Amino acid sequence: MNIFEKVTSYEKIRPLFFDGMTLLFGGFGGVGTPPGLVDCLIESGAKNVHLIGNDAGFPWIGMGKFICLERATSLVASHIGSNPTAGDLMNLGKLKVEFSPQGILVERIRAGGVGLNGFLTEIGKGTKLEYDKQLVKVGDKEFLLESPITGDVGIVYARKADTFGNLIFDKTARNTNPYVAMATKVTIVEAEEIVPMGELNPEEIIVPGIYVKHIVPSKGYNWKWIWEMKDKSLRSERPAK
Amino acid sequence: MNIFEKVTSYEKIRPLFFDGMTLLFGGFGGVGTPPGLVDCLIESGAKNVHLIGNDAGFPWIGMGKFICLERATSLVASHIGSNPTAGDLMNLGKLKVEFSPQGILVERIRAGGVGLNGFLTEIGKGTKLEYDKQLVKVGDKEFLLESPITGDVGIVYARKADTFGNLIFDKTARNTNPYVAMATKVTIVEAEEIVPMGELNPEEIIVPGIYVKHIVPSKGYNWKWIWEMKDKSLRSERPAK
Amino acid sequence: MGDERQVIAQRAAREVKDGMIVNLGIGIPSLVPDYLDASIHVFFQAENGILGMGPTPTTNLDGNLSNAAGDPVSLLPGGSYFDSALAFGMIRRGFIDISILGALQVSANGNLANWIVPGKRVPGVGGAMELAYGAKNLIALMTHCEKDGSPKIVKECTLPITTYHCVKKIITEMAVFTITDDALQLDELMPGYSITDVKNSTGADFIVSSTLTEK
Amino acid sequence: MGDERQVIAQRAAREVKDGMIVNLGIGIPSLVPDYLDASIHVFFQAENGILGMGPTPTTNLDGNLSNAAGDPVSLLPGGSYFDSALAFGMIRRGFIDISILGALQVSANGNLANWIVPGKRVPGVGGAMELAYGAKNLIALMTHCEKDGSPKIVKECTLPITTYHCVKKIITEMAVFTITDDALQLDELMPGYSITDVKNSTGADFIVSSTLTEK
Repeated sequence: MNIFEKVTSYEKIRPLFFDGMTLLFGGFGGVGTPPGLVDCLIESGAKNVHLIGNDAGFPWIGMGKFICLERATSLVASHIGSNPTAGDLMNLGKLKVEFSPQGILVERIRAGGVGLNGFLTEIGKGTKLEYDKQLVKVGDKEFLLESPITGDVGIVYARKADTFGNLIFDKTARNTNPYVAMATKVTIVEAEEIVPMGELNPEEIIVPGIYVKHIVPSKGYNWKWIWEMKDKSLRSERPAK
Repeated sequence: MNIFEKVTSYEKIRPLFFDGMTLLFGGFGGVGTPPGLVDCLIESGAKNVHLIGNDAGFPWIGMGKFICLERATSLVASHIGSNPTAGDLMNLGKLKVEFSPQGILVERIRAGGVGLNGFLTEIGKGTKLEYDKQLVKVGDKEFLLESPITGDVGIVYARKADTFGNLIFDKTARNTNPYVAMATKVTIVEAEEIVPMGELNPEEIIVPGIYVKHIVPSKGYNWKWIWEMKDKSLRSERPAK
Repeated sequence: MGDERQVIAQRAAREVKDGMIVNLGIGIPSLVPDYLDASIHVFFQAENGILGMGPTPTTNLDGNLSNAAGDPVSLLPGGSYFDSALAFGMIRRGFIDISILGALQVSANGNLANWIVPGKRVPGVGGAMELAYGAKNLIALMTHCEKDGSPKIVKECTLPITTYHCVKKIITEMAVFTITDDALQLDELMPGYSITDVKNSTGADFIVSSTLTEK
Repeated sequence: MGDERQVIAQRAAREVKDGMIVNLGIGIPSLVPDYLDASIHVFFQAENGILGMGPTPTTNLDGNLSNAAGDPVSLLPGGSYFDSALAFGMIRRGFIDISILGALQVSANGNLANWIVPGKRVPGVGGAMELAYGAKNLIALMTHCEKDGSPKIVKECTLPITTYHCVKKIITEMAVFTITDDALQLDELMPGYSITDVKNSTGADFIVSSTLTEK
């Protein structure tokens, strides 16, 4: 493999998704979740997937589309409120949901991405979100130990990528994407624009290409539909299986 | 105080340095340590200072200049090899040095800067650098607990600042500066160029202005002397007190 | 109901002072900017990774420029984009001067419940725990009672807690309370309500501020 | 002595393969790029926060563009600048294909000592612990013996340890060793040295590779 030439096609990406994998996805309320790669994941047929990402998206947007197909076994997320189907599946016992405070979740993904073995926080202490997390006493204070998160596969949305995988992002579509890129064994990037090496300002690069395995060109994003749907009920309608 | 107008003078900065303070400084081998603010610190007369930064600089460059004046009580750093005076002061018992692995040190400063309460790592385990750090058992593995670092005052070197304190850096002069900016109560920035709000590309801003308290214009940097000194022995000559 | 929400938002806007860094939750808090005086210059921050949000754009909506609720926003000069980890770093480290959150229940000692109604509503916690932990000042906005009339200001929350001892002020359509280490204190009555009205609709004991006068 | 260092660096250069991400320590490792074949395209990374370093510039030195030792460098197309925390994130997480470090002592089981000679030399550990922990392949370069003739390849390090069980290969002016879970193995002799020479200058037992032939 030429590490300086990582651009490939959705056809070549499809077999990289596998049954039982842990899949990390970038995005926040669907914004910045790579729509072409979610479609590719759906086409791959992969099932029993363990999902980790900020939220369950909307039924038609972000990871929501895949969750509604009932091929995810578990989800670690900070909220699922924008995707009622995710809540239904959870209540039916078909989707195991672990809630994590939003900032703690992205920090756990970062910890995985930068090779740390966990961190301490007071956030969530004494609440239901403590789950069975280990407590660590330091002096006379007790903290929750949050474990690092890594994944088999990660999907990331970027504004621009060069062929080495150096990435820059677009406004608030950056969100959790840089850390998903760092924390997964096989990081796949969907980029709005792909340029030769040397065309990105080295000062502006947010994710160095070292973290990226594959790059596909984006077919465009779909999340502005969220507010273009004047009838807000449409936002949470479930797609047909 | 107008949070959108933080530009001030060295004269106004000088009294912010105080005896016994914990001072964090950006920079790596002197590159990216704000030279004007080090001079200002020297002029302030502050003593019994607890220093935390990547290294002890060179005798004439970076924090080395201040260390040679024997007004620092302690130093947390990853190495002091480029400043023989620091080693002498340590061996004489005049400077308490705690060594920290380089990447762990900057991560401790980040932890302080982002409000985490410590992190776990295997790095340094079983070595002299374990000091009396707490061990935390997770499953059947044992990790070192590294504590977060924060400071009373932080000095930072930036390529450009706007008047709110949004910062961008220059090449490898970035190094530890962003995290020093985040981890200190009074963050003071020396900027090569100061521009009005709106002139920096919001996508390129590395440190949002929220973290910055004061900005002074730089009078220029001095670290390229490191390699301009053809007689390498000059690099480690001690300045007169 | 719509009116109540506006009344609450309007009163909450008075808590926002010039030069503050402000984070607004979804629901009633998102209405607060409509009531800010033009002389007030603040920077709104959102958890997804933006500081210095400006007004909702009316044209040229950009799908990649939104607040934490996914609604379109703009960016003021001096604003910046960053990742979500940094956004929460600011929040945990205390750089948010004021966080205004919607609430389901608040207890007399400042416990906040706003993330789940077990068996009914499963929104998830989002960034509420971090905001409640880190913000210098946390204000909870809610209608005073449930639709069935049961109080939302209570001795002990019956809903799962988001964060303990974090709410500093409660604003409803009936009243404004502050919560100190010692007590829940009624500070203001909203137009049309008496102390007795508030007592009848509140599920916890409270003291009445010495400066409060019924109109 | 100068020659020995060049011999070691030249041999070490053969460990660097096309497409690798490489981190070089100070001292002898910094000489390695001089011996890389022009057909080899690699990205050099440094701990201060740079990936894709190019050759030392001869004009227009930029004080803000240096490697971890503070020496001037350039940046290749596709290279990037970032902060030191991210630089070490790459290192800990195993994205450095090969780390070539100078050493003071290496033990037969791969323990590395390279940060302090108590009472004499106090350089400090720098980034060596992280590199030794995270790099996929760690190669230690050193002259075979101290100036007084005492061996640097030893049963147990007498100097303080940097990292345990991390060195995969040792290159000296006399020989090349690999360290496996089982043993220290002599793989190659450098020109002019025999197995007996190496035995006499090495402070630990070793096995000899079956493919090694004395010339």
